[in-house]
Amino acid sequence: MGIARRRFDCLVIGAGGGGLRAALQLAQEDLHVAVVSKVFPTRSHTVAAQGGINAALGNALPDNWHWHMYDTVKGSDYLGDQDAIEYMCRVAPRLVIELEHYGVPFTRLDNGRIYQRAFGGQSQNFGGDQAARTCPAADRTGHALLHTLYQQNMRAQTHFFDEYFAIDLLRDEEGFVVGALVLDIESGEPLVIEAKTTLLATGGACRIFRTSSNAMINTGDGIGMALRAGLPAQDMEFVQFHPTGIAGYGMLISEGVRGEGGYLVNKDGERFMERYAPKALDLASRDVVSRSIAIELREGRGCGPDGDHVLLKVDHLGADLIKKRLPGIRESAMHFAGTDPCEVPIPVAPTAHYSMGGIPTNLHGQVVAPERHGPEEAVPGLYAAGECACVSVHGANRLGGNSLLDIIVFGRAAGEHMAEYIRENPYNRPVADEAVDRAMQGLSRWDRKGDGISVADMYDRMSRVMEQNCSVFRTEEVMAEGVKRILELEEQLEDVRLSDHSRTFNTARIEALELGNLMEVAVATMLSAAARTESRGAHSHVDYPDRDDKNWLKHTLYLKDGHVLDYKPVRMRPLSVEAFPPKERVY
Amino acid sequence: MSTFRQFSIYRYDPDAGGEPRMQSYRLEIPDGSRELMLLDALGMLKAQDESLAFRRSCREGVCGSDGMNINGRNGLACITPLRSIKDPVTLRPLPGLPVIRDLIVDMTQFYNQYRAVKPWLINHEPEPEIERLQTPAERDQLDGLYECILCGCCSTACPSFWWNPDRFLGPAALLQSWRFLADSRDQATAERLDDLEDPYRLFRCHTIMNCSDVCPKNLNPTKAIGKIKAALMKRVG
Amino acid sequence: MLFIINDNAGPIKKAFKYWLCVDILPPPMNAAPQKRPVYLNLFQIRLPIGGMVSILHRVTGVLLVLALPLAVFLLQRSLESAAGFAQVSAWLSPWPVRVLLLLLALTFLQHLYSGIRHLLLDLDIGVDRSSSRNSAWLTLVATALSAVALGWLILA
Amino acid sequence: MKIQPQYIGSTRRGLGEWFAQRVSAVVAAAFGLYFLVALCLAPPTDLETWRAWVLGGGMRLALGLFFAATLIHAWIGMRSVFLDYLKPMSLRLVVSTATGLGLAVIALWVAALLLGAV
Repeated sequence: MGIARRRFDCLVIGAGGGGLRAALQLAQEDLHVAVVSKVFPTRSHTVAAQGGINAALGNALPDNWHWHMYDTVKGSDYLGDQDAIEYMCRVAPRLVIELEHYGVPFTRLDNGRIYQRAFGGQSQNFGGDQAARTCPAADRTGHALLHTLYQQNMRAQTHFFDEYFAIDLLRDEEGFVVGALVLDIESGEPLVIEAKTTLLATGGACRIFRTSSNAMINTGDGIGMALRAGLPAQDMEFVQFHPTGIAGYGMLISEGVRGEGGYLVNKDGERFMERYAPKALDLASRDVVSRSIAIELREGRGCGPDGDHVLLKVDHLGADLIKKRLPGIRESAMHFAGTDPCEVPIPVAPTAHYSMGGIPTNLHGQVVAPERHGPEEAVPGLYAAGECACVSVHGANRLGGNSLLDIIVFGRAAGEHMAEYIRENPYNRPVADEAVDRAMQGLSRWDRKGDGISVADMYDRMSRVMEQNCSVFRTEEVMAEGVKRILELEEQLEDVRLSDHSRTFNTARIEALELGNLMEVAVATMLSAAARTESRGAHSHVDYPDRDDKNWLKHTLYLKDGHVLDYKPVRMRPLSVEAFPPKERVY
Repeated sequence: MSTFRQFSIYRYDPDAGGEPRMQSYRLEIPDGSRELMLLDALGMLKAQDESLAFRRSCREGVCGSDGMNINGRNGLACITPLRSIKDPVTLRPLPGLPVIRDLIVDMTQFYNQYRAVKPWLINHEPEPEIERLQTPAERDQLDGLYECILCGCCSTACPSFWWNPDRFLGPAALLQSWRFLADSRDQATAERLDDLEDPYRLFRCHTIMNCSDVCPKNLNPTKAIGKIKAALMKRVG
Repeated sequence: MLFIINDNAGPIKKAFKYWLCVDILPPPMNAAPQKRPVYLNLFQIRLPIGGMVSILHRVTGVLLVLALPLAVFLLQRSLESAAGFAQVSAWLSPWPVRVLLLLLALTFLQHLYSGIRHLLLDLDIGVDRSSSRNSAWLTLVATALSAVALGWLILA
Repeated sequence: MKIQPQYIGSTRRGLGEWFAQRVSAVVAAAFGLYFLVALCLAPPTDLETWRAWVLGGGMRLALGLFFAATLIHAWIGMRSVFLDYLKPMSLRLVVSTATGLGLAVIALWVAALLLGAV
């Protein structure tokens, strides 16, 4: 076999916020780190995060991490694991300060501290007044954060494999993950990267939907790789639809817009959130606002000739504030809606935004799978962090501002634990040729010639099924049809052919590999969703409109082999404080 | 009834051999489709011809992947409305950088320039428990600087970069240099200025302003470079 | 390498390096030169107006340097003697020469106007997209107006 | 200790030249404009008035300054042009040497003219 091999201590797959934070931690520990990214790191989707990162700093209004924890548990519709949530909310203030020290240009208060804005689902005193917990850098927080982390990694001399696509994980016979097979996109040559520990930080997968706020690179590669390695995907039915995507395009309009005082109106000019969430209004949790918009549209109160959107009004905030605090939003609205939000409301509709589900991990970022004894058993050598992972801190619905926090907290935690793991397992385990050969099949499969369905066509079919059969509102019948259709498509994936077999920078081949991953995620999502006969958080089942804690307060685990669904309990016990037992969720 | 648009696109595939050439495409725009961006059109062309290669990611103008030369002018395909450009839509790679394939250029040099200005915060003092305090006015100094998306449109529109790509740092890197010089938390001012005072790295800039003219994020590298020069002058006395 | 001169080089080497505009050359930033095409066709790249004016500034600058010996020669001849003065006057009187003289004056003025623009930009005046475009056009308009005024003066 | 590549190339020379280029520009521009306008508005009619104007004390000094500024400006400007366009070092050496010598000759010539011709 002529495949080149490189050997590192740690392999980080994905160079978004999670991957870079972990890599920085590892590089600071003087470990030999390789970061593989299919795009140049600053092109990762973290760059598009807008509103901010949550931490109970209490700079603007009184706050403490325990309130943050309460809001997160409640926001998750009680499906979040409370130990992980406690950990995240506790370390948040320290890690945000650390980011500031790294150079993130946060917006400031007059006293020189970080400005904090109100975001959806935030309260003081366990459900009291609106809190202000989200630390922004204008409305380009993700950009500021990702660039800063990349800069710090340059300083720490992390080794980057830019524009390398990870094809599959390599496992040895004892189940250790020993590296990955990657593809140098530029040359078209495969490469084996051997590592003592591997971190998946490949981001979300909302590209399974046609209308999505996600970058075109968000194709669930890590989840696909984990599934093919025989590992489960957890809670895949929970996909967050962000209430405010630009109508017709799906680009995100940050919740920060509503945090700064913007609000939604229907075609009658009515501020309809007054009816759905009398207290929190437009800052209710995202699932609630998205559902409210969807109801407005369904009942014919949408705007525009097709009645397919509502309006987000901001002009009353004044041009100065908009230009200062929301410049990126203004730019986006001008590009895509063609109007200046300082004068005209922005047309918005819900857009697929975030995968709450993903590869199951514990709060150290270790991937856990029910392989031998129990669902919390760590897979040796494998970690996951960020949107591709499911810790689970977001449960059934993520709060705005918690995603950037998630990647920082668990990217760092994973990095720390990986370093510890390497101290105990100081040698690279051998990588067998058979494992490499198996992984190579995933690549060489695309060398097949002849007629067949094109990648673009197949993507189109798949994303339509997901949009039609697995969207904001789900019914038994629609999902049953969705299951049938998506499984058909999964079979037809065999018939998809590439027409371009060139080597150098063959983006068609990359898209084909991505399609494979998307299909894994789509099947997992569809099957997990069809099985859950309750409504919880983002999973809104019309035939079962209520939450069913008796039967469904549990995580879904989906396994690729035989399309098996399994379940495991939610970790209701926090680390040090009292648990928050489930109760009715009103905003 | 649908409309048609004409494209002429720079094609180069090293595997196929031969020289770069321009290829014509005709694209049918279905009626009733929403306002299309150039990147949407490229996606539609790629569905017809898989071999057409270009970079893209966020498709909303924040990641900087799809910088290209559009009808002679650098820009991002994802935020260029198709309506705003004349037929035939002529697409070429960013000027002055080696072409890997079609519209994809090798940006190694551009990234190295970025790296050369040490684009990270340097502060020698012990870390405080809380934030390094910064007033809103001090923070305002970073506006128009930190937003750079590293798309390369500015540097590859700069004649000084064309002629001295290996020695002149180019507008993007210099903008980032000023981003850190202007940061009230950064303490490496002297070192940064020392690094720049050289006939090539900074002073190849002749205030041509092509960079500011093309920046898709409306940033102004020329202004930043001017401020670096002013800081150098001030240091002398 | 002949041209790599480090900081403790002697005065001769330093002078040499100054002369050549080569400094102690750092290793080229792009270490792996590959056989790849580069798109850099100046006729296909659309230069902004500021870029055009900047090129014009360069071209006129070089022309002025080339005209410098001629100017010194004419100055010297005209100051030398009555005959010299008469001769220079005679050389400069036919209208084709006057047209050339006008062009030279315009070359100087273009260089001057765009130079003033550059100096203002250096002083952080008009360094935004629209002002710099406007000021670039303004230098061209000013040159055109000067052509009319000077043409009237020199040719009439 | 390994020398960081960023430090190797700096001659600490860019600023001085950049500044000289601008100062000389202002001097040359001011006088050049004055000279041009004066010549156009009142072209000299005979040798005597011409000599009296050009070689008058103030004017002679001004002319000297003008040529000094112009030559400095030209030298920096031309070198800048060579630096951009002339890539082979040998060619750059020949052309910049020729230009330098040419400008030096002009400098001597002007000096002789202004100092010698009483």
